[in-house]
Parts: sequence; structure tokens; C-alpha cells
Amino acid sequence: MGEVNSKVMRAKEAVARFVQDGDELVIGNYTVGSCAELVYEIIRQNKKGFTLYSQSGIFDVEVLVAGGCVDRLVSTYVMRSGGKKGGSAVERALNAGTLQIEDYTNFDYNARLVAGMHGFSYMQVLEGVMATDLFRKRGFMGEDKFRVIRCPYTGKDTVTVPAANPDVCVIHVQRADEFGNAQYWGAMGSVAAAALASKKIIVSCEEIVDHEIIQSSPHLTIIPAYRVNAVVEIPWGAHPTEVLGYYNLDYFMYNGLFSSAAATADGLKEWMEEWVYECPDRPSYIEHYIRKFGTAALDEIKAKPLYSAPANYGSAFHSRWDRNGKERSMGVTRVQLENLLKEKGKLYE
Amino acid sequence: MGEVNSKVMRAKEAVARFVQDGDELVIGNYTVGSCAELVYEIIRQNKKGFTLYSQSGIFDVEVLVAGGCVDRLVSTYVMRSGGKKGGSAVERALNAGTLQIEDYTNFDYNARLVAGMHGFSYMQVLEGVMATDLFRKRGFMGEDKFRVIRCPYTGKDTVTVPAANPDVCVIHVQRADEFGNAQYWGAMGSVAAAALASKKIIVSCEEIVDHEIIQSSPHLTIIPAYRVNAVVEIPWGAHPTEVLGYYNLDYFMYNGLFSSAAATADGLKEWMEEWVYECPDRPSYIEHYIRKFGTAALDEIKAKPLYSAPANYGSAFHSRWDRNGKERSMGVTRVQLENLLKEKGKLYE
Amino acid sequence: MSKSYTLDELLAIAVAKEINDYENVVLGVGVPMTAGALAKALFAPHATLMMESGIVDIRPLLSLNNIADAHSCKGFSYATDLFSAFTATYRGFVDVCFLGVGQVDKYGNLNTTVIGDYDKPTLRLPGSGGAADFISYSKRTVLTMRGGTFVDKLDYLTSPGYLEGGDSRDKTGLFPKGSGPSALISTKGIFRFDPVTKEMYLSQIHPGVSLENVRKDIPWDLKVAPDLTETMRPTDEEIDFIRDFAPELSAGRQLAVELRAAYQMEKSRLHCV
Amino acid sequence: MSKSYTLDELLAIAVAKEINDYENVVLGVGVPMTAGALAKALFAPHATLMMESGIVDIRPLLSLNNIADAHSCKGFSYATDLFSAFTATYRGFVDVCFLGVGQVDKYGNLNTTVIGDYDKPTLRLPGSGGAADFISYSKRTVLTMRGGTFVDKLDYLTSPGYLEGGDSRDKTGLFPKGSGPSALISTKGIFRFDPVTKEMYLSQIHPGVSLENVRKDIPWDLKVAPDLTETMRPTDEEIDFIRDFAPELSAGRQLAVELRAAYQMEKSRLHCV
Repeated sequence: MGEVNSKVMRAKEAVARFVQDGDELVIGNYTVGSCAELVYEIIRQNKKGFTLYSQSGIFDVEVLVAGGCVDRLVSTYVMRSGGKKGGSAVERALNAGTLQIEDYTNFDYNARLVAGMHGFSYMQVLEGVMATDLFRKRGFMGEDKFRVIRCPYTGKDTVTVPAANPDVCVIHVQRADEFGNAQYWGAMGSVAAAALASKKIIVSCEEIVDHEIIQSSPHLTIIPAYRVNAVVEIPWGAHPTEVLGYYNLDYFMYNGLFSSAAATADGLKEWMEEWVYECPDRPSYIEHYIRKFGTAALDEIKAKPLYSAPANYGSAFHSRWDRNGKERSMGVTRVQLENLLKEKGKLYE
Repeated sequence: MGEVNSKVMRAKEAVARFVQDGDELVIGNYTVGSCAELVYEIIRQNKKGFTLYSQSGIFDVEVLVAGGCVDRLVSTYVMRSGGKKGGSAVERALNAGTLQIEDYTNFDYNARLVAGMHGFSYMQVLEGVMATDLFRKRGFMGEDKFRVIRCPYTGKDTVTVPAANPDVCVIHVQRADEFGNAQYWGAMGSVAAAALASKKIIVSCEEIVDHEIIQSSPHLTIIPAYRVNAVVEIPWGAHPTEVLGYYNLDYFMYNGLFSSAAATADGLKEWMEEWVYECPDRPSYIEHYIRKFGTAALDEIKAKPLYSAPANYGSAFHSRWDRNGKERSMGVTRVQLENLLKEKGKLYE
Repeated sequence: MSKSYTLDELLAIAVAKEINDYENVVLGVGVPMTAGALAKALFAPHATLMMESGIVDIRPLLSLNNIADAHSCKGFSYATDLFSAFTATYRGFVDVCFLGVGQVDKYGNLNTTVIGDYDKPTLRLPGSGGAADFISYSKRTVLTMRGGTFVDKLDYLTSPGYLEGGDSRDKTGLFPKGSGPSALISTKGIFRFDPVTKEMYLSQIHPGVSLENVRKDIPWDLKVAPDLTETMRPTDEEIDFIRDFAPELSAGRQLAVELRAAYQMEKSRLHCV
Repeated sequence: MSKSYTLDELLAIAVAKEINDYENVVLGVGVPMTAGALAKALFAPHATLMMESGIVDIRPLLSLNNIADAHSCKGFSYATDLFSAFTATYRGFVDVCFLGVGQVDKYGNLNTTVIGDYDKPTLRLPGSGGAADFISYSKRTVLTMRGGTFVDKLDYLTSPGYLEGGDSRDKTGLFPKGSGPSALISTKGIFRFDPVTKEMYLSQIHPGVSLENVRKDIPWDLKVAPDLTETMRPTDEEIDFIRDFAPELSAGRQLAVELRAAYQMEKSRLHCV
């Protein structure tokens, strides 16, 4: 599992060490609970030239594009602030010619990561897409966006997409241990595939918990320790988005301040100046937020407990030896066994 | 989710209604915690002519083959009792010419069900198998056992297996609700794929629990209610195999009595007479066991508790209206809102 | 004398009635989710509500912020992933899904990707999301329309309806027989599709809406059912449910935006340094 | 004067030493699991032990009944499925795996499927299970041998070693470079594979075993390392660990069977009606 504790670090170090200019970067989160602070740190470090993968491009894609980090975007959904009259950083960058886009359906996008996760070079997708402009209109991927092959059993045409194995995944989860075992629950979306398809993984979490907590609930682990390069504990790390069991979406900040700002280039620039560039890390960001809006605004969205019913992982015993010192299946004590081995000439000096 | 309670029934009814002679039948469980009682009931009802799928053929495959239920077996692993000098029902049936077998690797077998689960007609598998007799030696599936196609991106040969969609899956899990939501934890193996690939699903469980228990721990659910045809509550339903959190393997019964018996045809017949045919249901089986060996033998293998740490599924609130009766984002009360709508002429009579 | 209602409320209630009890229903946010919650609460208690984010069998207690919003309910029955949610649809396990409309043509084909040129868009819309795959494989698809546009020709075909009409959808061999849009529901009426030509026609008109008012949005010569009926007016129970569950839908887009802006200003002022 | 040991214990301890700290290790039941537990407890504390059943990062407390036996430990870190466990191996995330031997030839090819005719078997063995895929894609594979047989020609090739030797494995293009069996460990010695010819040779011999004794099991002219060494005798700590963890392994197959039969008889008698 790597050197003990060597994976626990701050966002600054994690991004500096594991994110490179020109990377294929994937946002692991799906629609909810985005890895806001990791994204902000990438912008602050002025990383550039990404091919960005995002299942559902929400504010995270908007700020990365507005921050000038993204050359190419692979997505299925981009946000637009302020309705028809509003706008989006993606739209503005497309019109400025600084961004290329490749549009997939939710399934097709995810299938590329599922293929990558499993080490396959392609994955079959749902053939209905062949009737659409998603199939006909090729962006920077050209012919490779989709290719058609014949099913060797039915003889029917099968549409495929090529595997994606991004260089690095950034992802925010509820909890992790110091070794990197990352636990996430709620809407699973494509979260595990995005992380596991990637070559490097930076995990931020609301809490680093004892390894024993993880071991008691392995069904919540979506990334095993051995795949993780960095673990960063960042309370409120997804704000203004939500984390199930921790806090709700900050409607005021997200649908209010951010959305109003993002409709125009200047608005978004100003918003990012205040909330991204001038807050060197998450504690500063939260301090700024509280200074400006008070603690009540955060208190209001803190989750109340609603705990899962436990699953029993218990066993009848954890030793081959019963309470009388007898081996459970053979009925002999350790001494009796050793004597028998000696008697039968099985022991070598 | 189907009519309330209509899915809860006894094993006798579930097998009679949903298992047909000549079916493709899949044992959902993988190595541990087999659906012993459902298998016994199938044998008692003298169902015949199955193509049986089993990821790891353990005692469940042995008794189904010895019971004369199976014409064809698709598997990756069969058991053998008594070592080289012993034998197995599978070996005896092969030699008698009453059974055909198709050997896959663990992955290839599972890949057929994963393809079926997703509605694909084939799934790519790991090409190393091409160097083996698993690939070269074809059983009753002939050319369809494996087919080779070319990856449309890399141009490399890809080996594929055809999808499997068995007619019915029998499976034992820890707990389910009355609607059929089935929860299973421990070694996941190929359990979910076996169930979800199948056309019908019979779930037996140690306990039927309240729907609220399921809803609090959705990450443990491996089969959603809408896929399930029958839910059967069968405490000790996997005995002599184990169920994590409920009981351990009954070494005495399994590695002792059963294995000694299964080495020979007569031995196995006698064992099945006593433990399968003469016990009309699971309560009778357990009563017989206790009468013969006492309660201590079962008490000894009952699991002690080792509970998962809870996950918090909580939210900050569950109403759009705050404690002052104001809508959380708009800051108006219900009455204020209705008045505004009226004022603005938005209301139609 | 029963309660008066808004057109958005009428829309959501009409959409809810497209859900039958015991069905598997894929919802999106906004009108569909509110309609689904209403149906589950009032007349389809055994429907299984699910979303492509993999949350299955939810009973939402307040309107959702997004399609992955498990904060809106107290747990759910099954946490699957997006890949499996779509392949379950592909296998035919979804009875009905709901899609919002950007541009729509007379055969129920949809554009939610772009207005104008793809590379230099006049208006970049969200994209497909799950829409193209859901309308391909759900047994039925209901289109919901609050702000969209009827057009003769889409700028981009995101989600396949009946393509060129007639048997052209079936003839591709790409879709399950009988799938495709079953209705389009707007704030003015309910449109259905001719069984043979697959052309959209007006099947029901909402109370107080004139035929001319419907026709003025539609660039082709809209066909109207010979037995055109009027949509039933909602019950008090239905209206109350929506006002409790999704008051922003009742407010309508413009009023909601105004109220929110004002409330946010007020909140900011209270704390501003 | 340190403890005396059995040959099975020596075997398990030698196998354990093939595991390096920080490695990802796929184990099977029997000798490999005991060796893995020993390694994790005594000299590879950061190794991640996993099994194809999808239980990852286990610290077993007693010998396992099967490859899916989560009863043997107090929880584990990650519950994946079989499909993903194998594709993780395919992608190169498994450093070392361990396979038991039915028949083995001089190039480390294995048969665990059938002795005699496939359709009318003299001896039907278990089959591949995970073996064929693990030896294909694990970075290293260690073969463990308690009851198997060295043969000139396998009755069935279940799991690919170095095929016809030399570069024949690499030339297929099916396997990662450098993969394949790295050692075969029996109760008599440790065999490794010539870097060029890929033929198995004796690298280490266990204390008290003669070269003739090794050779009598092997139908071909076994090559022996010029610098043949003797396996280190186990420490008391190692022996004690195995006797506590897997006393049935210490007992050896025959004695274990006898003791179990006797104990079961005794238990049955106590309760029999």
C-alpha cells in the first residue's frame, strides 16, 4: 500500500507533484460533490493545456475553462448560466476558438472510461446513437470518436468507443484512510470508472478516518489504496457543491453568486478572483466566506445524521484453536499435534 | 415494484413456478454461501434437463448432477472429494456419458454473464487464453465458445465470449425486503452478474427485513426489487456453506460427512437420501441435523457481531420550507407566494 | 370551487399522469422529477423512480437540485452505477422516461446541443446527457416543454424521435419496436404522434388555451385530433403537493429568479463586511 | 537449537519469501494463503493480499476455507467483483500470484483440468478457476507443488507457462513481457527458469533432501544450478506462525485426514440418535 503516511499531503503538493501541463485530466465526480478545492488549486497553479474529461460539466468545467487551463473538452453536458440570455465559459471559449469539444452521450462517455478501467482498448455502446449528430459530427477525435464493428455471434453492427485512460483523476469523497482507500456513497454515477481508468489519482476527502473504519465497511470503498497517489483531507472540499452526509448544495453561493457571475466573462473573472485566486487554500476560502456571509449560511446546510443500518461482517471465531486449546477440526492440542508429528517421523531438524 | 408481498413465498412454490425442465439455470452464489435449500428443492421437485452455469462448482453442482438434473455444465472449477483416489459426481457423469461440460476460465465464464447483464451480445476477454486448451478444446458450444475479432482502434486480435442470459438464477443472500431488494456483502465474486443476467431470479435470504433497512444501506443491494420474481426467507438456507455475519462453514458436515460421501456414487446417493430427499424443507433439515448432532454443532458456527461503521446518508433538511415557513431560496411563505401569483395574473381558475 | 393553478403546475400534473402504477420510471430534474414525485405520492405508489446517476427507488421529499441529488430523500433502495443504469434501459427494463426539449421537430426529434453552428455556437445548450440513449431504449418517452422551440429543421439532432417519420425509426433496426416519443406536454397542451405517419398532433388542449395560441409557436401546419379534448383541471390535492414539493416550479421561472435575487441580496446585506 | 519442522511447513515458508514488501499479491487457498499470511505478519507488512473473489487487503487470522472466505479476517479494505479483480491483473496491478500444480512440464505449463481423455476422464481435476488468467498477466507467478506431477507432455494445457520455451511465450504477443512463472516450490526444493531457454532448473534444495530424491520425480534430465544452494532452515517464529495459523498444513494431508475422521466420529457418536 505504499509507504505509510507518504500519501497524505496538502492540495498544493498533490497538484504540484501529480498534475502536469498538457495532461489528460478527468474530474472524477459526477454532477454532485465536485472536487472544488482540487480544481481551484489546479487553476491557482496555472496548469495549462489539458484535455479535460468531465461526465457532467458543471461549475468545475466552467472555472477550468475560464482559467485558461483547457484546450480540449470531452463531455456530455455543459452548464449555462442565466438561461438563453446568459452564457457559459465553454460557449465563449468555443467562439473564441480557444477550446475544442467532443460531445458524447452520458453512456458513451462513461463507456470510454469503463473500457480504460478494465484495460480494454474499446467498449461497445448503444447503437441508437448512430441515428444522431453525436455520431455523425466528429470533433478533434475524428474517425476514432466512434467505430463500428460486427458482432462475431449475431453478425449485427456494434458501435464502439475507444478506451480513455486519463493521466490523472481528481476526485472528492466522503472519507479515506491514510493509505488511500477512498469511500464514497450516494449517486455512484461514473465516479469509480473515472478514477480507476486513470494513471494517477488524487483523492480529497471530508475526513481521513482510521483504517479500521474502512475495513469494517469495504463495500463503500471505490478506490483501493494501491491505486491512489495522494490523499488530501479537505473539510468543505466540495463547497459550493454537496457531499451526502456532510452538507447540502450551497444554493446561495452556487445558483446565486456563481451562476449570476458566470453568465458573462467579466462576471466570472471577478468571481474567480475573489473565490479562487485570492484564497490560497480551503481554510482561507471558508474563512473568507464566513467573514462575508456569517457562519449561519454554512450551519444551515450541514447534514443531519441518517445512518445506514449496519451489516454484520462477523464470523463465529478467528482462530483455528477452540477455547480448550483444541484444533477445531482435528480435536488435538498444539502439543498433541507436535508429538504426533514427531512420532510419525515428520519433523526435520 | 410488483404487488406488495406477492413475491414472498416458500421455496416449494418459488421453484415450482419459476424453474422449468430444460432451463438454463445459474447458481448465483460464488464459492461461498451457496443457495443450498433452493438447490435441494429443485432436486426434490425432480427438475431435469438443465444447462447449469456455476462459477465455482462446489457441493451444489455435485448434488444437482448426482440428482440427475443436469445435461450440460458450464463452469470453471469442479470439486473432487477424497483427492486422487476419490471422485466426483461430475467425473462419474462425464464417464457415463450423461453430462457434457464446457470449461472456461473464471474470467471468461463471468464475462459471459457480464455481457448478458448489460444486454450486449458478446464481451471481450483476456487474450492469454488463446495459448491454452481452454481455447482450443471446444465442448457443446463449438465455435461459439470463443470467437476472435479485430479491435477497431488498435487492429489487434481480441478474443470474445458470447453473452449468457440464463432462464433463471437461484441465489442466497443475507437479507432482502418483501419487495425483493436483495442485499449481499462479503466476497462479491460474480454474484450480481449471475443474477442480473438472468431472465428470472429467485432470492432466498437469511432474513426478510424492513424496507427502511434496505433504504438506509443501498450500497449493499445487489439486485433491485423490480428484477426479482420470488423472495424466500430461509434461515440457515446456505448450510452447510457459510453466510458472512450469520454462520461459518459447517466443516463437520461439509468437509466431513458430505466430502466422505461424495467420493463414491453410492455414498453420495445415501447422503442425498438423508439430507435432501427425506427433508421436505429447511426446517425439517435443521431439525434432523439437531436431532442427530445436537444444537451445539450449530451454535458453534453462529457468527458473532462485527458491524460495519455507518455511512451517513443524511441531508440538512427534507423540505423546501424552513422553520419559519419561508421557502429556502425565495424567502417567501406559501401564502405570500400564492398572493404574488394572483397579483401577477399567473393563476387560472 | 377548487383552487386556481399556474400553467407550469398544470404541465407538471399532466406529465405525472403519464406514469402508471408499477412502472419503472427514469426522471430528470425540474418538471419530470416533480411529476414523478407527485405520481408516486398520489396515484402510482408502486412505481420505481430512478435516475441515470444510479439512485434507484427514491421517494423524493423536496425538489431535486440535480439528477444525482440523494439529499432529496431519506435513502433509496439500490445504488447502481451509470453504466448499469443505461444498460438496464437498453435491456428494456425502463417503462417510461422524460426528456426536456430545446428544439423539437414534427417527428419528435430533439436538439439539446447547439443553436447555430456547432463549432461557433450562437447558443451552446447542455448537450445530450442521457437523453439520446433514453429515448432510444425506454419503452416510452415523454417530452416536456417549458422553454423550447418547435422547428422545421433541427440545428443538430441530439436525440432520435421518429427520424423522418413513418417507419423510418423502425427501419434503422437500431431501436426496440414501439419505442420513441409517446407524448409532448407543454404549458399549452398535450401532443401525441400519429401511429402511421409518426407526425405530432395536438391531442389535448389545456383549459383556457386557444388553438391559435398553440399554433403560433409551430412553424408547420399542425394537425389536431378530431376528438380534441380539454385537459382535466388539477385537483386541490395535486396543486398542494406541487406547491409544497417544488414551490419554485409554481412560482414560474421569472418570479423565482426575481424572488431569489432579492432574497440573496437581503441575506448578503445582513452579513456583508 | 531451533525447532524442527515439517516439509510442508518448509514449503510454505519458502513460498512466503517470494513476496516482497509493498507488493500486490493474489493468493489461493492452502499453501499460498498460509504463505501470504506469514509474509504479511512477519516480513511484508505493507503487502496487499487479495483474492479473485474480490476481497482486497485482507489480514487473515486463520487458514481460509476457500478463496472467498471473508470469515477468516476482521473486515477488509475493498470489495470489488471478480470481473474487476481480473481486469486489474490484466492492467498490470498484480505483482505476484501463486498457483497450485496438477501436472507441470519443463517450461512451467500447467494442467489442472483433466488426466486422461477430456470427455472420458481418468481423473477430472478442478479446472482453470483463475489460474490461466493469472499466470497470463501477473508480473510473476509462483507455482506451489505438494501433490502434483512433473510430466514430459501435459494431458491438457490449462495455464500457459513458457509454452515451448525460449521466446515462444513472448512471440505469441499475448502476454506482458517478463511475465510467466518465476519459481516452482515443492517440498523438495525451489526451481527457477533459465532466462534464455525458459527451462526449469533446480535452484535451491531443501535441507536433508538429496539430488537423486529430487530427480526421481522428474521425467526429463533436470538441469541444476551450478551454484545450487540449500534452502535456509525456518526460524522458530516462522514455524510457530504456521502451526497457529494453519495447523492442518503442519499436520500434513494424511495425518489431518486421519485426525479429522476420528474427531468427527467422536463428535457424531456423542450426539447420534
